[in-house]
Amino acid sequence: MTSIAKPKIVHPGLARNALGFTVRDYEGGMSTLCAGCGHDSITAAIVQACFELGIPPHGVAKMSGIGCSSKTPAYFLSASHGFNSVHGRMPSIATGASAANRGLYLLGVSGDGDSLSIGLGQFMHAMRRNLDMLYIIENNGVYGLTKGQFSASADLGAKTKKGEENRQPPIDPVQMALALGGTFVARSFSGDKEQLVPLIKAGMSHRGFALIDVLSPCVTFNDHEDSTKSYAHAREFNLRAIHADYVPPAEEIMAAYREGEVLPVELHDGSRVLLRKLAEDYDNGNRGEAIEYLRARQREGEIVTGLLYIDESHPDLHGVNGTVETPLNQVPYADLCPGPDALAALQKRFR
Amino acid sequence: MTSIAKPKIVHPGLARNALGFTVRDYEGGMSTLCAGCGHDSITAAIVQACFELGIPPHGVAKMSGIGCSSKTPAYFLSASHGFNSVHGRMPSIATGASAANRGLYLLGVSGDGDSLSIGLGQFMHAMRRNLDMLYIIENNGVYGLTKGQFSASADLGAKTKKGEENRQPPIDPVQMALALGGTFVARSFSGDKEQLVPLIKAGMSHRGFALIDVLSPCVTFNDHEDSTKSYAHAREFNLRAIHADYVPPAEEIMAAYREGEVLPVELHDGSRVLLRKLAEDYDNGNRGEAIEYLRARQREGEIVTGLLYIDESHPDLHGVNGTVETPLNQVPYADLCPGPDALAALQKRFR
Amino acid sequence: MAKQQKSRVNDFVLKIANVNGTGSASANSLLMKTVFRMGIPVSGKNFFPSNIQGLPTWYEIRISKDGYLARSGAVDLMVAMNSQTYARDLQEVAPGGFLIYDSTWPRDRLLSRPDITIIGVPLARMCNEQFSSARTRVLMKNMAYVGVLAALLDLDRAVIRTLVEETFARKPTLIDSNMKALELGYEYARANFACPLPLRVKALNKTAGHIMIDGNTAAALGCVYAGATVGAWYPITPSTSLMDAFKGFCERFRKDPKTGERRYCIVQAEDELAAIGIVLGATWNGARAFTPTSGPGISLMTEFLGFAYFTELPAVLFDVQRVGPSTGMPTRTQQGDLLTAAYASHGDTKHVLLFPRDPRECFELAVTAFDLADRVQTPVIVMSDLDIGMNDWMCKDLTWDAAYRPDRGKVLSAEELEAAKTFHRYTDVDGDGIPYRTLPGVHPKGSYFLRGSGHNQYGGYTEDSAEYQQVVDRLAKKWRTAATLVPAPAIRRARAATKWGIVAVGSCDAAIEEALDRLAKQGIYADYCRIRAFPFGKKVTQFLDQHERVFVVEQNRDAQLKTLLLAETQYPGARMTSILHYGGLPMDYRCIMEALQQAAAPGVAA
Amino acid sequence: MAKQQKSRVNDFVLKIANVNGTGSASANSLLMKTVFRMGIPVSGKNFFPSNIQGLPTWYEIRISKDGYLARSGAVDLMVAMNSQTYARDLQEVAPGGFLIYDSTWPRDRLLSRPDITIIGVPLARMCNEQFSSARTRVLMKNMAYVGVLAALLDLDRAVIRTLVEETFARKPTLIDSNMKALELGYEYARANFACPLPLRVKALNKTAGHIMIDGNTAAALGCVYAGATVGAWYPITPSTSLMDAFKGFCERFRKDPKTGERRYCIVQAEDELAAIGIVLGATWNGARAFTPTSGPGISLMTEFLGFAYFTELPAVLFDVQRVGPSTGMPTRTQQGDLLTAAYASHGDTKHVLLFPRDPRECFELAVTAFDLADRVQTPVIVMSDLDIGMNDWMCKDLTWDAAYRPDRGKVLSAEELEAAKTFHRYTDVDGDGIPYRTLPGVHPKGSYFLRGSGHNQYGGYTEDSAEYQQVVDRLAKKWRTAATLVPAPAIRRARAATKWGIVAVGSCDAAIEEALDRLAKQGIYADYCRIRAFPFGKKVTQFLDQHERVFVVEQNRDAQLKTLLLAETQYPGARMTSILHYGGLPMDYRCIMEALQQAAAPGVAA
Ligand SMILES: Cc1ncc(C[n+]2csc(CCOP(=O)(O)OP(=O)(O)O)c2C)c(N)n1
Ligand SMILES: Cc1ncc(C[n+]2csc(CCOP(=O)(O)OP(=O)(O)O)c2C)c(N)n1
Ligand code: SF4
Ligand code: SF4
Ligand SMILES: [Mg+2]
Ligand SMILES: [Mg+2]
Repeated sequence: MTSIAKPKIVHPGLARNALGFTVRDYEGGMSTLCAGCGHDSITAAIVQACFELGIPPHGVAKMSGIGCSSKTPAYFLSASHGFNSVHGRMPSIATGASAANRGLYLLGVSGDGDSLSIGLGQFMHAMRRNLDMLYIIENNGVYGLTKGQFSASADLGAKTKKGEENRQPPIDPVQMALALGGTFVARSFSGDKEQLVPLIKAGMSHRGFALIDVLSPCVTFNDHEDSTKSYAHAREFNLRAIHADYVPPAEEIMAAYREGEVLPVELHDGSRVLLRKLAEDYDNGNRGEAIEYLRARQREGEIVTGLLYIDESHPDLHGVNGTVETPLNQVPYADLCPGPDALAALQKRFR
Repeated sequence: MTSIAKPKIVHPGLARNALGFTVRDYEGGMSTLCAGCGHDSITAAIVQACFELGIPPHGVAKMSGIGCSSKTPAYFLSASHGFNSVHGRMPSIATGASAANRGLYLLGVSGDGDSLSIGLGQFMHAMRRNLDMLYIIENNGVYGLTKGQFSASADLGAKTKKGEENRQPPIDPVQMALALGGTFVARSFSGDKEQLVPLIKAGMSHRGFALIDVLSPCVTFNDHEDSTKSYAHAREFNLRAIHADYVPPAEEIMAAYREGEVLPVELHDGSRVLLRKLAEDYDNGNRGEAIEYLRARQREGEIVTGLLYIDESHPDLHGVNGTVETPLNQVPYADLCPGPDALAALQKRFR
Repeated sequence: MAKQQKSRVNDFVLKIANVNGTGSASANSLLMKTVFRMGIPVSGKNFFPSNIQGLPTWYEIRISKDGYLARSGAVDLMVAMNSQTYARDLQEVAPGGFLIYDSTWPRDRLLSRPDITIIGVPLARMCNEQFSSARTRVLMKNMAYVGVLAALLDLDRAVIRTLVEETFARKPTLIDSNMKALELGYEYARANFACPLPLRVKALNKTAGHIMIDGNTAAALGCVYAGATVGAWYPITPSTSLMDAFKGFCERFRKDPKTGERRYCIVQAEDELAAIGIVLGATWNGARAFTPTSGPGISLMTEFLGFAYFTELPAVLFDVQRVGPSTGMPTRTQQGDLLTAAYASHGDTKHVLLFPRDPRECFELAVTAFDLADRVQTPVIVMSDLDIGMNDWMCKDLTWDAAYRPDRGKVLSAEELEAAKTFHRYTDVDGDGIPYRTLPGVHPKGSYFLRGSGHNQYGGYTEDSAEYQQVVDRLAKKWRTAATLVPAPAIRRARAATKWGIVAVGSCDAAIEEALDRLAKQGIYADYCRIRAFPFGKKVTQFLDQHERVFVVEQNRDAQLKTLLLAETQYPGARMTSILHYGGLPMDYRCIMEALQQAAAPGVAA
Repeated sequence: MAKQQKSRVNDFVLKIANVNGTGSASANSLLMKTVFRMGIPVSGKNFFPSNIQGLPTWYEIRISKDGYLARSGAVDLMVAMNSQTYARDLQEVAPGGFLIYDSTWPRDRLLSRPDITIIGVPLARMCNEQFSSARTRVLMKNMAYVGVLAALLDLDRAVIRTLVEETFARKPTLIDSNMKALELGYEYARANFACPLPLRVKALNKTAGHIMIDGNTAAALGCVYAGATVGAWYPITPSTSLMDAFKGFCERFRKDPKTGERRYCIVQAEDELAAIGIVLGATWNGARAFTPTSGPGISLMTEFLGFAYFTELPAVLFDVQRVGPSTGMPTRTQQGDLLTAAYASHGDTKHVLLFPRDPRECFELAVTAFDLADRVQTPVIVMSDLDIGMNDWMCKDLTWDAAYRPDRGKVLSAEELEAAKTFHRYTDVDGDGIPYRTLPGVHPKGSYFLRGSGHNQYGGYTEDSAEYQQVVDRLAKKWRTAATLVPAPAIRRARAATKWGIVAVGSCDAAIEEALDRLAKQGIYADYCRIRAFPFGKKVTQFLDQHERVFVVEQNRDAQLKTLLLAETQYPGARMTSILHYGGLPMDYRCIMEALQQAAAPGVAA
């Protein structure tokens, strides 16, 4: 069947952003995911964040791999170009897109299977390049689309519906990112819109690779009693360690914070994130400590969320390459072709 | 040309191990690597370690990917079966070998390109499975065989011979292993046989995935002045943090150690490693701390070596699977085929 | 009421349109199983979407006293449970046919057809009145239409009850609720319509000695019986259920009675590149190992397949084909991977392929695949497809010869090595192109260095042209030997002599068999060669040469089987006519009939 | 002294046997360049090992006043610097030929041949006496034999000096030491042997308007001139030097004069799967992007190639072929990837291939490749090989038409989109099977969802047979359109009418041209069609149909080009004869001559 287009009825009263768009303008086709799937909440958060950021919808390129999670780009930003890659290879597509068209906002959506099994290599190398993109992992601990096999993010001791137990340590994208030198490392929960929306806005504005690992329950295959990726579990054990508020460029900080309570970090576009520690014992300036903290809490079953690490000082792919500001796909041919005389001159070398 | 077989002249005086083999019996074909290549020293260390361990040479299976480093299995243990896989895919071969033939000692040799670029995914997943093998990365920061391009382990600021600078953070297999839950994590230097040989012996005896990341200079493409992977650099900045002595099964600990100086760790085959701290401030019981320590030293240009982390408590692939002790390739067919009656009975289900 | 079809006992097609995730699957197989147990040949085809919940799904059941199990191409009775697709479902019903819908909600008056009978049953209302929980109501609606059909088609309710009891043996409470829902529909139909319809079933005894099984389950069983101990895979539709089944069987047959230890090891790999690598690592060590996958997986295994060909490692792959290219339509069927599988990987490479026609052959050819892989020391790919792999087919009981012993091919034992003067891995000792191999850990003399780079007949590294050529020329010779070892084609001769032949592989078979019977009635005859393996072998070339004109029937756009025939036989392309079906639904006999009728039509040049 | 060959001026083969890592490469190209600058047609083939130091390496220089640049298959003068391979090097010398060796060490008396002239020069001793450092001594030995050859072959020393000066322009001190070593050899030869030999060179003026260049460098230049901005790669022999060259040219031509910012972006990917992904991400955004690789890389790109075919993304690949299967012989040449490249990936997929015959065509066809990829919206693979890619070939100067503008194909601009009522990505508006595309960020109306899963002509997701078929049928139509757009074959007619034709691709050309000339002298005539692209197009089928018998010349074991001809044309296989050369060394004219002579021999059925 053909994908279902949602009718766009714009209520006259609907709020408009700086560009005059309503939130409707950031929505996409009707979701074909299971009712209650965590992924749909993340879709909603993305719509909200892009609306609030006031990005022109067609200024975003949305990319994904294969999986239920990777289907979601069809459900938001229908005015954006979408790229549904092959399984696990979205990071390379994003790399090419960034190389060719640095003017775009790149938004990648993936799953734990897509990014941590078949796609682990590409995921880590895109991060190593500090590719300028927001990379969201919709993490449910299973392969949803292929009906519920354990993924590499399944926790030790986690059980399938049938009671099978996972006895392999999980690959935690956040710990990997911390150890690899990721410049924007966050974790959240699909049910925590209040935390997720500002994270997405900050991630979009970060110049470099912004990772948000979002715990996103699979109601059909991994939302049962002994699941460590269920709604119930997430709600009970979500430990908000460090909250990030997003403040757009040239807007002064309204909310009154107590002295030393928040740490403002300026992003390349002039916007800021205000980091507010919720867990006093969490040290967000130290990768190793952060990892240790995550592991310790994890042993207690707790899931540490928030903007766990941020570092604006590293160059992205183009910073390293020293590329012209004009996106390469817009450099006129005349500036690319050396012409006949240069060719003639060059050939002296070959005689 | 065909590979060169080394003549085996056995000096009568040559020492013999428990099985009556001399060190010659553990050697292989003549190396075709560049004179002075670090990889050849590692080859020598492997020969020495296997001789001292007294393993029957044909009880080892040696595997590799593609690269100068991956050629080395042809230069040791000529009585062992060798498997020169395709580029970056040796871990999957090792997984299959382990699954089918748990009786073997599995020894994998790879390069930084082979394991950290094309092979990163397989490398990490083999580690996650705690595959029972010794995995040696002969790490020189470049692709030797393809003439010296930077590999993913090239350090920030490292320069090629031509003066090109690397501005991407390195992928450090040791930090990855620590964050991923690796059960035997070590680093060494090809020039430090005294440290390397016992590490190899311990790694062979460890039940589970033993990683040794060996700094192994490429004299042809990465041994110059501004290289951070040169002999000179390694010698100057090698920080031995924690030394591991290997004590074979049923041999009491001879050397006299001062009280609390050494921590003995028992391996599954009854052998022990004696951990001796050389850097007082290094905490070998804490993954996050270890990572932080490595990163801090790295910022000072120092390379932390030794048996940085060990944990014997985790099950390997077969422990998780609950496989019979008899290697699967030796289970008689009669024990595998349910026979005609079972088939007849079974089919009721399909009527 | 529309003019009735003439009575059609045990010969019609029933189709249920529904939404996936509503539990209709069990109701549908209950229907099919009932017919099967009533002794009437039946087949069911499931057309499901590539998602988990909420999209359209269809189940098509063909009831055929003559045992024709391919699709007929027509629908006689439609159960239209999905309002989303109601309009097209209505259109699909053959003139004179029937349509059942849920009359709880009014039906659009425009959506009607004068030439068919439309039967409304308030399924939702009935269930809502009888059952409380929302989920139960949804599920029971399915049982209710089964009840309606029981009345309309005259299904044996005793059989139904037994099946329900077997299904819910573990949750007896469900038995009553299901039977209750069933009765609801049954009674309503009896009360409101003339039952049974002219379209109905009548018990026969034509299913004895048969089972209903899907190809993936049968293939998994083949792997168990062949003695496979290592399975590596990465989940992908439509191959996933193969490994699920293998695990299930192993849990039952491969656990040490005393210790509970496992005599098998399944590795869920991180991707397909790893899955095939794991298989090769295992076969290198002499275990029988396999990996089930589908098109995208085969593409990812390409590099390793060439490696295995060149290093001469056994491996068994199952390519349960789906619609390509690329991700394509994962829940639709096709035979689109023939070329890729045959020549996968760069350089001069060729791979042995086997083509099962149904689940029974999935079982048999799985065993053959392991024997061939060991004997020829090369990958063998069993080319199944979604239709065979995931649909339930009626086939003869599976049988097993207790005398079977695996053919492990030329593997040298410790004793043989001890006795041998020397061992060289790649020397053609016997002149059949197949060298001897050894296994790690067996004997020092057996050691050799396996490499995908250039090697000579002694296994040594080489960059010498003559030494390299000697090895690849022997591989070509081995390929010719393989052609003598693979299963012969199944050949069906027409009742009358004919210069026409049909050539096909795999799941086209049922449709072809039916088409040939029907054509024969019209005096159109053709012999039929069902190729079961690549390389093709003498019997195939003989068949070709015996026929002036050959129709090549296959389920892909580019006539891939024809390409293989052109490449590997001398038969001229000018004498081949392609019959291509590649929309993604299982083949029906009509496209074949039409093609041959056309060719036979006067004035058409042969 | 052995009986001398008759005088052979400007027509002989010189071969240097050495050990790699000893710096002989520069000495050898100095030799070749000298001959070239003396106006004499020359070619050099480098046979090097797949390692970095210490293994045998050979350099074969053919000097041919008639401009024949393929290998001749014989060696007239061998410089045997490698004791490891001395024996076989000695054997390779043609009767009446010459061998030069380093007489510093005594030569085994057994290693001799009465029928050739053996010349001993104490190269090592001379250099050890003159130079101190070990490394210099090794290097200078090479210059010393150049000196010896200068005397024996009568090379122009002025030319040599200029070349040396150019080479070491940046390190003038090296000029003297090199010239000194050269003089050593020169003087010794003059003093001890009758110089020049009957085998010698004599200045001509047949190289004006020509250059000596390798195919990878030329292809890289083509990428620069075509306006490629994104290059993604993973290093692999023999393709690596292509990206190295591209980087070099970009550093020279693509840096903003003011800011020094780069107008290109090269990404060294983590592997080939990523490299092709990066290319597709870039072309999706409208940049011209490419990736150079070799066989193993193509195998790894298989899945993405099928994706690009189905989603209709442009991409340019260079497959610099090496010897397969698997890792094979990375430093030897072959045409073994034709089949894989043509049909890479599962499902019904076909890819456009281009076949350059030499470096000049690498330059030209690189540009064509980008235009075709954009026009047809599909991957285009330039099928080069190690012989073309890494050896220096003498070819006509490269020229560039200032009027050239890239053909970006059917890309809608913001204005066009603004004006358009609707946009549908996969609709065949013009009837040529090629739809219109849009680029991200250009205009909201242009947005569409690109997916490798089933889609309809509007770009919407589909699992519907009819919608799916409409799209793949259009792709087949697009393929037929592509056949009308690709470069036509180069056809050479024999001087006399003939029913014989030769068909080949790529680097077989030079050998074929020479063979045809020589055969013509013997009264054996054949026309010659050098295919330059796949799909083949009308001119190719016409050529086939015009000939009763066709010889298909290719460098692989399995006659892959013949297979493509069988699959894609109507020409009967029975009339094709394969001439296969696949040992890994560049083709020489002899195997072709012999095949045709045989076929022409009386009593041989045509
Ligand atoms: C090459 C390849 N292998 C396997 C598949 C089958 N497949 C589709 S989605 C998927 C896993 C998806 O898991 P995840 O990324 O966690 O997404 P989720 O459905 O859980 O959101 C797999 C294995 C495929 N599409 N392609
Ligand atoms: C699929 C594939 N891609 C590329 C290559 C080319 N290649 C051979 S070795 C190598 C890199 C080796 O680097 P590393 O593993 O560090 O080994 P080293 O030579 O440095 O010891 C590459 C890219 C290959 N053989 N196969
Ligand atoms: S299967 Fe799981 S992940 Fe997929 S849509 Fe349903 S709930 Fe979401
Ligand atoms: S190139 Fe480097 S890595 Fe390779 S053999 Fe030589 S020194 Fe060793
Ligand atoms: Mg998931
Ligand atoms: Mg390296």
